[in-house]
Amino acid sequence: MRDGRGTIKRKAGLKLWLSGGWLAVVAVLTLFAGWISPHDPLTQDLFASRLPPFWAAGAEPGYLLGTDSLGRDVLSRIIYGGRVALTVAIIAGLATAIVGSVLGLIAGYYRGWADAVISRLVDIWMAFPPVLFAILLIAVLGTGLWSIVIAIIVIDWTRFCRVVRAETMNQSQMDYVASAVVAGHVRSAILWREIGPNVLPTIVALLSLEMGIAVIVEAILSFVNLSISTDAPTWGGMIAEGRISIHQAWWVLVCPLIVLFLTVLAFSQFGEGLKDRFDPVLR
Amino acid sequence: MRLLQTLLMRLAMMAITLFGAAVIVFVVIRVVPGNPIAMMLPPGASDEDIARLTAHYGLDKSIPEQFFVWLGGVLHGDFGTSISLRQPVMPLVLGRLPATLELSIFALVLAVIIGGAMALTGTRFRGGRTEAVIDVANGAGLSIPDFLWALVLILTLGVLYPVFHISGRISPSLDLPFTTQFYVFESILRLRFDLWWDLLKHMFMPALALAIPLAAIIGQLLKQSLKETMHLDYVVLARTKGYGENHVILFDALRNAVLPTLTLIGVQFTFLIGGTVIIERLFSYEGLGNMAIDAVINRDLPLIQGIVLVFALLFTVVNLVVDLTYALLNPRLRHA
Amino acid sequence: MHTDASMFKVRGLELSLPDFANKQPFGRAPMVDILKGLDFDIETGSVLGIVGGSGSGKSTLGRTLVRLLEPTAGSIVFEGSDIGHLDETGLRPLRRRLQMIFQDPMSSLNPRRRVGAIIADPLRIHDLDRIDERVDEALDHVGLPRAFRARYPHELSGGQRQRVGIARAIAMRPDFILADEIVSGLDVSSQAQVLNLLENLVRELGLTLAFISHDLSVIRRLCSQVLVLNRGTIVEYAPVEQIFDAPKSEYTRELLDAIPLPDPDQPGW
Amino acid sequence: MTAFLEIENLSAAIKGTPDRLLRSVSLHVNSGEVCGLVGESGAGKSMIGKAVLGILPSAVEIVEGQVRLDGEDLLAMPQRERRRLIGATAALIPQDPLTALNPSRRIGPQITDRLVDILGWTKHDARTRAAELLDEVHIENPQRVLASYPHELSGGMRQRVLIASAFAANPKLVIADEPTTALDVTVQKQILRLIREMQERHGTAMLFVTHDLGVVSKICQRLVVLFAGMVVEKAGVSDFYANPAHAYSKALLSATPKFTEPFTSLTPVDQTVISAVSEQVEAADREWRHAH
Repeated sequence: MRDGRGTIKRKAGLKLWLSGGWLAVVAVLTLFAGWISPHDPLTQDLFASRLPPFWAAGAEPGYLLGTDSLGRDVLSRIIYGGRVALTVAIIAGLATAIVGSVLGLIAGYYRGWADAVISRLVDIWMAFPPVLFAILLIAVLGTGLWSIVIAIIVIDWTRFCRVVRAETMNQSQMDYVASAVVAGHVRSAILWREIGPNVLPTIVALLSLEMGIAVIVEAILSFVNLSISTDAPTWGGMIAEGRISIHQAWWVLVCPLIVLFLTVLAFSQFGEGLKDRFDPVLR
Repeated sequence: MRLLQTLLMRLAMMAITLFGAAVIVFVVIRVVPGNPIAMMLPPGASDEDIARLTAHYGLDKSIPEQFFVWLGGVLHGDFGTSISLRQPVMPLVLGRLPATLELSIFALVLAVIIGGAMALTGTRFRGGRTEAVIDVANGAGLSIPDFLWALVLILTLGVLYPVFHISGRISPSLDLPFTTQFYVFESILRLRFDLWWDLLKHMFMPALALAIPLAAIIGQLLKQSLKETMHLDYVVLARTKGYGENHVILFDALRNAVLPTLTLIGVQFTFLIGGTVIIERLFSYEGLGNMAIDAVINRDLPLIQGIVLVFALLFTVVNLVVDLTYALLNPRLRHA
Repeated sequence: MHTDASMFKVRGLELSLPDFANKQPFGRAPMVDILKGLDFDIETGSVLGIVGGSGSGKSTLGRTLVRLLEPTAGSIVFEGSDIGHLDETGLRPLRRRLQMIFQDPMSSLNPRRRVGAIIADPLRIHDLDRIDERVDEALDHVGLPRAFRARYPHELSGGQRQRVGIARAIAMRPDFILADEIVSGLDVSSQAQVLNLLENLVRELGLTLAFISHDLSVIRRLCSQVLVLNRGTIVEYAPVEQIFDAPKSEYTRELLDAIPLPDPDQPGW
Repeated sequence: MTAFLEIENLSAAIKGTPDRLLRSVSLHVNSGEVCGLVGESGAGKSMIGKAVLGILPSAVEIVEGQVRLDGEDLLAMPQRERRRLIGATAALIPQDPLTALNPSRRIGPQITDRLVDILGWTKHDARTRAAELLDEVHIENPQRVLASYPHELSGGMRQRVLIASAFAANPKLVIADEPTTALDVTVQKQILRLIREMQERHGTAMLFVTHDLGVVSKICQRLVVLFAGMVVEKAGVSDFYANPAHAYSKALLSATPKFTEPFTSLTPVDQTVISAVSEQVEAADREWRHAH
């Protein structure tokens, strides 16, 4: 019989392809940055400062997206900045997902005191403004990749914990869990083998979303000058510089902003698409 | 009776949460490697300076001892003295709080209006092109955080078509007659609509940036629960009674559909307030968040602690208010 | 009643559950007594019908028998030993012998596993041999094609899913099966099919079965004994003929009178 | 006696698809008569009631046919007018008493809103009428119930309230959509009696949708059997139970449990019967496509 499923699948497929395609492009560009980027991202050339992008009057060939106030090539800086963004997205995203999901699964399945402790911890955590918390952590830990990863785990594990806990509680009510008990599974096996796979699509969707959020957090930290280091190119750092010279050289802000915008959008849409694809009822 | 008990329990929970938050801030600042005094002082300070300052801030005592000394002060309203501004923390924080509150509340109002309108329109014209457009808009609003919306707004409405101001809270050239820090509120009371308009022109973009993600959440969730409610028998029954679609949505479906959205708004509103930290920075808006970032950059420990705790208090109060509103709207809880 | 032939001897069974709906903000949720002291035996080879309205505690009773729930008081003696308060490890060897078929086949079959894995999984836990053959056999028994092993639950109809639930239970060759309202979600035509299937399986495999239902007409066909439950107490426990032909309790009579037969001339309406 | 509700050649389909959910359904219900509408899930029985009341899901559209209420063609009317007409002359008794009352409104207004807003009664008159109605459906202490919220009432009570509300405006037609399916048998019996009592007292035409042939025999004078949105049999109740004409009806009847005949009832429906009736549906579809 015909129903709405065909169209849902088609839409999910399109979402998945567009967002996945963009992420693949960013990944390839940053992975092979050494070969692809036209200039060194750090080389300053004060005689070629604030050159506009190629379509505007006064553009120099070779500087596709123009240069910033210190004469550094914007395109090259975006490509190298992508390295930082993607590294942070993958490491921090995965680590946050693991920490938050494990705690969420335990709280949602075992309930009792474990749930009481974890839930209270989540409540306390939710009383902090995340961005301020992250900035504070970086100030204490010092700048650097690992500080950023730790800061993201610390501020965002609750996102996974809350959602996974609720979903686990939902799934635990289902009779397939009772039937696994009747079959003779031990409790831990039921959690990992029966409930786990049913919670996984939720985790995957959140993970993808979290990677986008990690990119943003990194950008925000760079924006307040608290990221990897002051001279490495980062999208957030470029935005901060572009914000200052917005009236003189708008492209220094606009170009990284568009890339950041698309990347964050792609991460979240990729997660949604994966979730739709994984959902057995829609397949 | 039930309501009073709920209130008492929530207050107890609030106290626990705040205590936990205080402990965590304290621990993060002091236990994590790195000497807070070294962080406070410029590089190259002598050992003697460090020792003197350590004793001055009581940092030579054990950590639990330090904590209770600090907590004792906090309970008396003494948050210590700001290192960078050399003033008591409490009045500094209270002086900035109104600006952040006005911004957050304005953003919340925007979010409710935009989100509510999207949900109602989407429900009224469900299944059509209008709903598809609203879904796409909601999807974009949900995926992109306030930080990016703020930048997009600065570029479009601040630079390309400069309709609104992109920095500050109010134009510096204006004479301010205000006695409180609640400028928007006071400007209305004093009937100074010129000032009010100037304030709004400064507040609009940061507030909109903060509001967009929340509006998308409200739009999506409220629409979803409205649509679910529209299939329930009592709504179907209302239609067979001869009521039109608009009446059915507004008078039969909305009230019950709002409840799940309301619980979510609580948490999301705290996220919105949390977002003010970076948004205020972006728009150079003189609120608490902007001050917080300066405090971190200046390594001003007492000020950081004070600000974080005020945020925590604000968040727990917001959640409390939402819970109580929920209880008041739900007849099951009201009469049980 | 031949006590020697009893598989289950249940004495003074009580169960209370926390009532979260009326939980006070401080302290624990108040306890609600669901089962209020039940005594009955289930004879080996018999089919026991458990009947009652909503809120009678029939499903709770069933879940306590197969020890998904732990009773608050009383004993459940299964083949001579009290299983009422065994812990997870103690229950493990019993799990193979006590099986259950659930009311909602959609929720009781893990949506992410194929039918073959759903049936084979319990067999693997208990280290049974010839797993593939047993799965095929079970599918044959419930009249599903063997090719269904590769399907997911959402690809089956309601009646087919319920057959998978039955196959999973009988593949273990258990001593006892609890069937909890297994036909109430089905259309009349599939209901009759599933009941006939169950009836044949009971005969062929010599199963001992407890069949929970709110519908007395379904019980009559299948069961040898009937236990009528109302608000957590046993109202009547008797052989099926006696329940239908000469009910002793007022409540049973009321239940019988209220069943609308497909007959316009039914007296009492 | 005249037919108050006439459905002629009604076909419905999911928008944009050629497959029909209702296949040229024709039936009528006379004033003062209860007509049963029987079928298994997916047979389209509820959809017919929804089509009459104009509450079909937005994805379903009527592709052909007429629905006449007291001789007036509903489908030809402007939507607003049609809504008003239905509100004034017809009513629905829904399936699930738990979801059919608005949880955040008191019972009283939920009974009286139609009288006040659509029929223009005064609030006072409407309230008096509501109390009378609750009395009619044997609810003690009507004033207290009028002031309660739905969650304060039991399932059986709520169904009584819904029946009272359905009969509030003296409707000429009541559509009962599986009104007892969610209830325990003992409550079901009381509710069925009550519906019959109210229907007889008000002389209402009633379309009674159900999957249960036992229930039909208790309340209906005539019945219509549906399979896959197609009418397979229309008969008077006594004829039907003595001797169903169509093979599918016969199979359905012998699959229905009957504890007085444990070994002849509950016979599984033979696959050949299903294929035969499916073949009949396909033939009807071919003919219909040909005609369009």
